[in-house]
Amino acid sequence: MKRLFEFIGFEPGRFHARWISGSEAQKVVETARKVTEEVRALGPNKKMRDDRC
Amino acid sequence: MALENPLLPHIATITKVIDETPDVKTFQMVFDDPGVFDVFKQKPGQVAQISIFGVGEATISITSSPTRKGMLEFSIKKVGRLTSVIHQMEPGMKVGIRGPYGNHFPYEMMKGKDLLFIGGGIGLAPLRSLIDFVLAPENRQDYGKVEILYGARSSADLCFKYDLFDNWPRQPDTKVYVTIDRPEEGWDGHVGFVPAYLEELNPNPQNKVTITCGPPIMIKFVLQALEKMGYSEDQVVTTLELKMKCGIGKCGRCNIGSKFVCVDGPVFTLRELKKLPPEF
Amino acid sequence: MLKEKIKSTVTELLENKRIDFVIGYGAGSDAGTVRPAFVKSVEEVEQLIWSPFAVNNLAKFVMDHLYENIKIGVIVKGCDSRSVIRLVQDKVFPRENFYVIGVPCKGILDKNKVAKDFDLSGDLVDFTEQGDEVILKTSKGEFKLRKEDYLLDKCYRCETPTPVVYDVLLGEEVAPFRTDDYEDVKAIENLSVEEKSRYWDKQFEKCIRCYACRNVCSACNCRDCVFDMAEPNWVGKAANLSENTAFHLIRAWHVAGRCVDCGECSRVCPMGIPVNTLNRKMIKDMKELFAVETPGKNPEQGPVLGTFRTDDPEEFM
Amino acid sequence: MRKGYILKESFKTWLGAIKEKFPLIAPVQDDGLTLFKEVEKVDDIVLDYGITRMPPKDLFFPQTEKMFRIKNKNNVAIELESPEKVTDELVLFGVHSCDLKSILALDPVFTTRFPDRYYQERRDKTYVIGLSCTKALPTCFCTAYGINPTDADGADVHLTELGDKYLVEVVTERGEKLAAAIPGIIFEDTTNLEAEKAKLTEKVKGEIKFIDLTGVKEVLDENFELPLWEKWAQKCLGCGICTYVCPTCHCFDINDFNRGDGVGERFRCWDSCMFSDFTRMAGGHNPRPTKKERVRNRFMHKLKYHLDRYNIVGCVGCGRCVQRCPENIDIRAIISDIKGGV
Repeated sequence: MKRLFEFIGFEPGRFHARWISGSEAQKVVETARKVTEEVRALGPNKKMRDDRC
Repeated sequence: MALENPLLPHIATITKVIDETPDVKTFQMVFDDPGVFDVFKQKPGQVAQISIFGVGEATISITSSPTRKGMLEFSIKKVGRLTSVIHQMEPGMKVGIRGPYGNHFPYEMMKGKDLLFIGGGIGLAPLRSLIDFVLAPENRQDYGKVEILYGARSSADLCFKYDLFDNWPRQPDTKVYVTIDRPEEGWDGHVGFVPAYLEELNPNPQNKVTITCGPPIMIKFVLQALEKMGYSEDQVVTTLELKMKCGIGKCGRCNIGSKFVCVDGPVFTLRELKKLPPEF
Repeated sequence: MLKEKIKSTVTELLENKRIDFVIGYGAGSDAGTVRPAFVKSVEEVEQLIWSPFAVNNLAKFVMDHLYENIKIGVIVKGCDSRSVIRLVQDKVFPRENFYVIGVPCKGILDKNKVAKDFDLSGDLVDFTEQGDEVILKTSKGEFKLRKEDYLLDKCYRCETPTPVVYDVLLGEEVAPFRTDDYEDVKAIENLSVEEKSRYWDKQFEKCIRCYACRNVCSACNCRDCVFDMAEPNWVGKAANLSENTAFHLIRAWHVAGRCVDCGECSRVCPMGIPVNTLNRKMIKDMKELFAVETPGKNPEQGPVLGTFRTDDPEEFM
Repeated sequence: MRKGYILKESFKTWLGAIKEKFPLIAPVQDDGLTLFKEVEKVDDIVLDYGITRMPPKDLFFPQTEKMFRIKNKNNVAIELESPEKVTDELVLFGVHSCDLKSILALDPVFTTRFPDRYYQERRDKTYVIGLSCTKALPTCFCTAYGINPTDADGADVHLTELGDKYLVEVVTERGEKLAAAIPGIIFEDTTNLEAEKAKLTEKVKGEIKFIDLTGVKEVLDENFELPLWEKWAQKCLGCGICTYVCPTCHCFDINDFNRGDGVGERFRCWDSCMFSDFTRMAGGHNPRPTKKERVRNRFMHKLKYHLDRYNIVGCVGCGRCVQRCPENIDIRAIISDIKGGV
């Protein structure tokens, strides 16, 4: 999925997939923080935006 | 502006919701701009497009008679996406209405004649607009005897019970016959399918017009039964239901042969119907 | 000649009632076009032809006969034969209801390439192949061309010129003459993020949402397609860049691991969108990640994304 | 009808003058396809094209068109904003005779009985400049419908390339308006040019394989069931290509787009009678349940229903469906089957 997203021109880092078990609370927190930081750094997404209205 | 664009709905407010059956509700609606009534002027048997804004539109037949002023009624069965949403709506909420569309029941041609209405399930909804029109005091003298034959799967599935068992039987020279498909506890009325009950009653075709609407399978057998009883093709009137989007003969999906049901129908006599390809 | 072999094979099958009908190729509107022919009786066998332009993948047509107790003969080239495996593996159409008439394929001519240099507007009367050359005899004249110059792009990288599955094979096996290097995919991979985005935006903007790519696809064999659903309305019907992109991404993912790379989606697109390049990107990735073969090539290999192996790469852990 | 000519040497200047005044839509090459698009440079216009990939109907009946904006607050407060203006005035240049006729075939659908505001406004604000064909494609068959490949019918101004001049026929009042607004047409005696045009007409007609429609309508009037429908439906994939590339197909769907916060829009978009859900009702009943009924409906519509309803052809012989059908379903072959009583 990530590869096809990047193939059509989404920035690498816009899409993340992680396998996290229900018992890995720390990993959830870390991943969420990391994803938020990386995506925020990329700025607002322009691809696939529906600008109607 | 509104009148220039037939695809732009008028805003209306739901004023009353009546639970008819587990999956049918009747919605009473009033235009927010009362002036719209003066131009709307629907005739019995016509349909309208009901909008839920953000969801879409659906074609619904107008079930109230034009003799009832200042409001419109629509009986809606929950079958799809839009009808599921509208079933959640309450008085005070707003929808869109555009129309009226289609031809109408030939009530002029019916003058002086006895009328036999044959309905099944939600199929009574369009017939009701004509029944109430004919029974209205200002029109009653124009028509002869009125008989209404109506059936549903079970007693719970009967629409307009207040009309069937209260309003209509009280009218002069009017008879109502109700049947349900299968026997059930507490039901002492007739049991059996509509076409079978029709053959049992065997109404005389003399000076009579029948108007029928219901599920396709019911219509098929009712038409056969009527022909057997000697009704001519002009004495049988039916109203069809097809998927419609625009309502104004442009979007293309409700055609039967060269006819568009939304402008040339939905009301056809059996004679007209027989000239159409069997695609309905 | 292949045409005669096809006819005699089908005649025999129909006479012995071993099949109910056969889906083969008939003459099309012009010399460069074929049209599917559905032959139910010996009298109709005359309609069948073979043509160097026989590009259509006929396997998908069996889907009009699901749940029928029927045996259908289908004429397949190497690429199309992968679709047969696909339909059987997806349990859409059982193997025993197929009678696969395999045609070893030396490459199909690209009508658009040939039409640039030769007049294909007549009828195809006959053709002969001599080594590397094809002589097309049409009602508008005879044309000699070097096959190598006019093949469909997909034929230059064909892995299975001989059908991978068949009940009868009409001719000698043909060895693949090149391997697939995925140059088309790599060319796009090597673009910058912005260039990739611009390239695909341009492509998806053209889409008119006719759904031909879906309807022709043998991996698109769902009973109810997500794109036909009103509820939930996953992809809107509006043809704009956003909805079109969603359509193409969802389509590509839905056939991932099941697309047999027959290239029909790109061929039928009326707007020239390289639809199949998205599928090929995923086939390439899956080959790299899971060391698998093109779906449908190996009947033993199940659907790639429906198979778990403990040594699968775990990029997402 | 006034007639005149434009010298070829001043032709581009004339187009340039149009472009100064109006958005100019004309056939251009776009990523390998010839399409009607807004022109950036007059030099980009393709003058000798065979047929555009997509028909010009998009100009009057866009594939996706916003009808009005919706502000819906919990179904209690509703505001609808209908666009004040659907389009600016524009010039559509370079339309061949088959496509011109197709616009005339769409007009009665959208402008009679409940006139469609969106179509009507686009139609009223578009100046159509026709362009005679100078060659035919193998898939062309306009002559079957009595259309000449140089006909001006449907254009406001029609041009025919003849030697070093373009013959200019000012067909309508709107054409007069355009001619007045954009100088450059020399109104002189054009008897010679008209004779040349007649020769060109015969030349191009000669390149088109004539399809004789005699008796076709009569067979369809009498026969709804014909074995040929099943035969052709077998080959059909059920995609929408034929209907979307068709210049006279006008089916559409109406849907709401919802941003999620109650703000959205109602739009209409092309739909296709080839799609299985086209006539399927919410309850599941489908009057045209299989490909056979759908294929029959499309061709009956082209060859009979449209004629019955509007007394104008429903097919103009542009050949786009023939070119684009993935399985080569060819309306010309269907016509021949109908005539053969198959």
